[in-house]
Amino acid sequence: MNATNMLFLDILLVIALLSLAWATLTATDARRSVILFIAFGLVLTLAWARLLAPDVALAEAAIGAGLSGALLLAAVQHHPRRALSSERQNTGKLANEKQNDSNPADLKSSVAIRWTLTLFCIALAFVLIWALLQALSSETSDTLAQSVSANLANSGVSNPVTAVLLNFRAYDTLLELAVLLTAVLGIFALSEQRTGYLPAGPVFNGLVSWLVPALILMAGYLLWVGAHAPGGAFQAGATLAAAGVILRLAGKRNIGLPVSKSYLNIILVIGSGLFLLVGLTMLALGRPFLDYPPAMAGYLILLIETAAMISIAATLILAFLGGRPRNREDRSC
Amino acid sequence: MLTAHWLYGLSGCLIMTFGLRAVLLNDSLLQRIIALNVMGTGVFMILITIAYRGPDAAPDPIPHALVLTGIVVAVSATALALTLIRRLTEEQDND
Amino acid sequence: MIEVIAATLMLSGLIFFLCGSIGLLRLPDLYSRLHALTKADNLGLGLLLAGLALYQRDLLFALKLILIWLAVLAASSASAYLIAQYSRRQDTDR
Amino acid sequence: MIDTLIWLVALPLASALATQLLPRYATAIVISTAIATSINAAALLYAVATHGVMLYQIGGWTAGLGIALRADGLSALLLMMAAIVLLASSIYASAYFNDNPLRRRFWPLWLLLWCSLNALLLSGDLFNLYVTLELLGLSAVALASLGGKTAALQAALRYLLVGLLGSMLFLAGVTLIYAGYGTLDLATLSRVVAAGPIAWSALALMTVGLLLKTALFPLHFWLPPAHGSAPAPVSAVLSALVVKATFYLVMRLWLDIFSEVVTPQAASIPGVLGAAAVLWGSWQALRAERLKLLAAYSTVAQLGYLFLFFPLLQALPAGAARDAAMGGLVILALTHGLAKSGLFLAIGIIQQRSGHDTIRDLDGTAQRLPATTFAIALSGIALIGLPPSGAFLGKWHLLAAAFSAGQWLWVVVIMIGTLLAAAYTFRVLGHAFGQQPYPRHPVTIAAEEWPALILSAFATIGLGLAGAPVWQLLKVSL
Repeated sequence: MNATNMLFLDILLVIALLSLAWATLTATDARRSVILFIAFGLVLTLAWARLLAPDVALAEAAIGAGLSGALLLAAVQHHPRRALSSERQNTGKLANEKQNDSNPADLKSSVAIRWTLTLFCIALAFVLIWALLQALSSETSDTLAQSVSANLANSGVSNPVTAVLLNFRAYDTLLELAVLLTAVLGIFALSEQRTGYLPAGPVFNGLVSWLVPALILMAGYLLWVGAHAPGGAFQAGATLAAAGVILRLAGKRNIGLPVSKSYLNIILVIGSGLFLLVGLTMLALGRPFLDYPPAMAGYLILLIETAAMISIAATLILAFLGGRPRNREDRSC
Repeated sequence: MLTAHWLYGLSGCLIMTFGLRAVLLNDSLLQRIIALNVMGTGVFMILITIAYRGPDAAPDPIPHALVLTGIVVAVSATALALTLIRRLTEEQDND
Repeated sequence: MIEVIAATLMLSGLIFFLCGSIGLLRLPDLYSRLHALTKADNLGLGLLLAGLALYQRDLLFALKLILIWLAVLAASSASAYLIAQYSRRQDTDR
Repeated sequence: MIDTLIWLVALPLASALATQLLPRYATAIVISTAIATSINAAALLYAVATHGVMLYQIGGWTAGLGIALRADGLSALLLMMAAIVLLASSIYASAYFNDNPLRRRFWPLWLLLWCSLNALLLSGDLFNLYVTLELLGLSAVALASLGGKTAALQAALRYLLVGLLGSMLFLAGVTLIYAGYGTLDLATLSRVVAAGPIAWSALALMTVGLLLKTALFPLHFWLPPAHGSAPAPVSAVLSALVVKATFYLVMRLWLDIFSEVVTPQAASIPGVLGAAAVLWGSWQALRAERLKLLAAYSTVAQLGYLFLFFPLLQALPAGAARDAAMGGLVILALTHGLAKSGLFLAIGIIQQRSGHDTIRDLDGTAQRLPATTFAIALSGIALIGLPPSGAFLGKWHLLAAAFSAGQWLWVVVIMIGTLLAAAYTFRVLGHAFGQQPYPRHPVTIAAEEWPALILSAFATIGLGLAGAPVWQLLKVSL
């Protein structure tokens, strides 16, 4: 594609993104906001692909637009009226709970505050753009990207993004799995899962019966291919979770998660647990934490990613269920 | 500096500030959470833009990895926030 | 010659897309909108992909495109059915 | 020996997973982890004092390509304080949640919080800091909402949204840094950063994000409800450690990495906001009707004192006077951490025993719970800053720095704040010592009362009388 065509595409994408973002944020109805947000995520996927970030594009499609969208849609679906209610109304219920502090919700109604904050945001936008243009036009040294490619051979994988995620900056990824675990434990502490959906009719069942195996196959492929091409544990885990979400929507019970509490705990913990175990094993072998021997690195990374995929998928499905699984079987609502 | 840097960098900044404004001013809890996600997307866009090195050069993989981490962290936080909202509305219905 | 055929196919695909979008915006109720959207877009996508496959002249690439088309067909017909069914259930409840 | 650094993160994380898998043995796992991590923190403190700055390169990659953990005097001291507070609070929590079914939900999140605190204090990488901030924020929110009713959930939700906004602003700053300097490593950054639009706007974004999480006035609105409605051990840790962790980052950025970039005008902003926080927080604490809210507002005020140091440290030239002021700042932060956690634990006992924490109805508490009342009195001494508490030393050096920098305005603020702190402490004690003949054993619930007492005593006597090593340790800096 020549430069003019590319420019045309860029302008089109940017305009679509900006107007979708604006429409998402200014929609008066929460449901409309959610749908626009999903559309925004899908267009964003194109932009990432255009900027040569296919790993991110995959993740955005599966997690950013896909699962976040499903979570948000489920939230408006189950509380259509309340989800729309403002925080101001909610705090109104707490009139007996006397708060000495000035409530920011009261302030928000004032026009002056609205305008001050808007002007502040405009100013911030200018400052951001100014600083960013300064940064982009200054000739920054490319040392980090160079040292990534210089060390790629020792990392055990040939996809540089996977190398950064699971080798050079593996510690970030370990903590990120801990973040996922924290979120799901917080969700467990808060509530039980929602009641299920109606059992699906024949058409939907037909779709499910070939879509779910296809998604599982695709997850396995994404996991394996992540070593040398776009893909990896997060995209694969999100794809598996999507299969779970579809099963859930079709009214299937248990959606592939174990019923026993201790098996479920193992599935949730295995991602961060195995990662940590590999790291500590290196320590026991007299190497630094998470310093894989180059000959083993490829296998260890695949092992870690497989465990991570399982935990990620389980976490995302449980987030969609909205709480710890009930002991009783689902009754449809 | 490439044209793509201009276009996408600028829109990243704008999307982030749009999001910030909505986080500060929107009344609906759900829409605030969406706004936080949009704001995050703006930041991710800036990161992906600075990773871009032109159509023929390999992009810097580090920002890509950072954005992947950021996306997962964002979905975790969104899930927790949505469950909190749900639990809150249940409690209020019980009151 | 092949390029002309490819271009014609793609262009006609785009026309179908245009019709589908106009239908989505202009038609009065949900069922007719669904009708316009899924029928016209599925055909439009098929033509567009056929054009692209011809343009590239690569068998593996063409196979991938066909796979994409089939996946979209299945997904869009199933989801159109589900949307319509949901809407009909809402209507009869009322 | 250098593995101490990674074990400080890995052990709490491993135990968090273990408590999730084996809830039956959770208490034993937590207590042994707490003891081991405290010993680890002490070992790190010793190592920093004897060998200087500690560095650990994860995965064996050089910092920049990989992520490095670093510890200097400041981070080692804060890690030690976190370990002491968390060890005491863990013992307390094992009694507090004794037969509560929430226990099995509580322990894994508690250890994840500890893991994130240690990871944050040790991290030497900007993006890794963002991940630790999110881990800290999510675990803190999950703990604060534990078993809560409407008010607690509402507070937790607002806490979560504010936290997410804060970390997103922080991440925006990190992005600008990477765009401008091509590095995320803190040590490299402090060498290459230069005054200019990139550094200024990145610092501004990161600081606003962190101040939102540190609850500096006027960004403190979320703190009193969140800290006031969480379970007692959680409140203790939120007030003593979680806001301190983000404060530590502000300190690290302003006084260390960006110290060349910060101008006197910029440094006076946190000073002014800190002054407002001291006055507003103390005043609200004086007016609070519930003990927990009083403690939470007192946290707002005490954080204000810490920010008063910023313009002074900026104005003082490097040398003995600045080092002394720096030590004062750290010792004030440490004292507040210990005292406030002791206070929240003690309040938790009162709340459990009498079913409420309304200050007006505290009469007779001194007779019923003498050890607890003593703990409140001791932490009160530390909050006011009376000798021999560590806060006395801290404020002394704050005043000295204000005099030598010729910035007299801060002196007035410190005086008023101290008077208000005295007023709200004596208001509580006045009610607690109200006449009601009801003599009992001095200590009634050992596992809950001893931790509170020890923390408060540490704040008042330990840090005050044996604070000298703090200055020694702070000489070891990155």
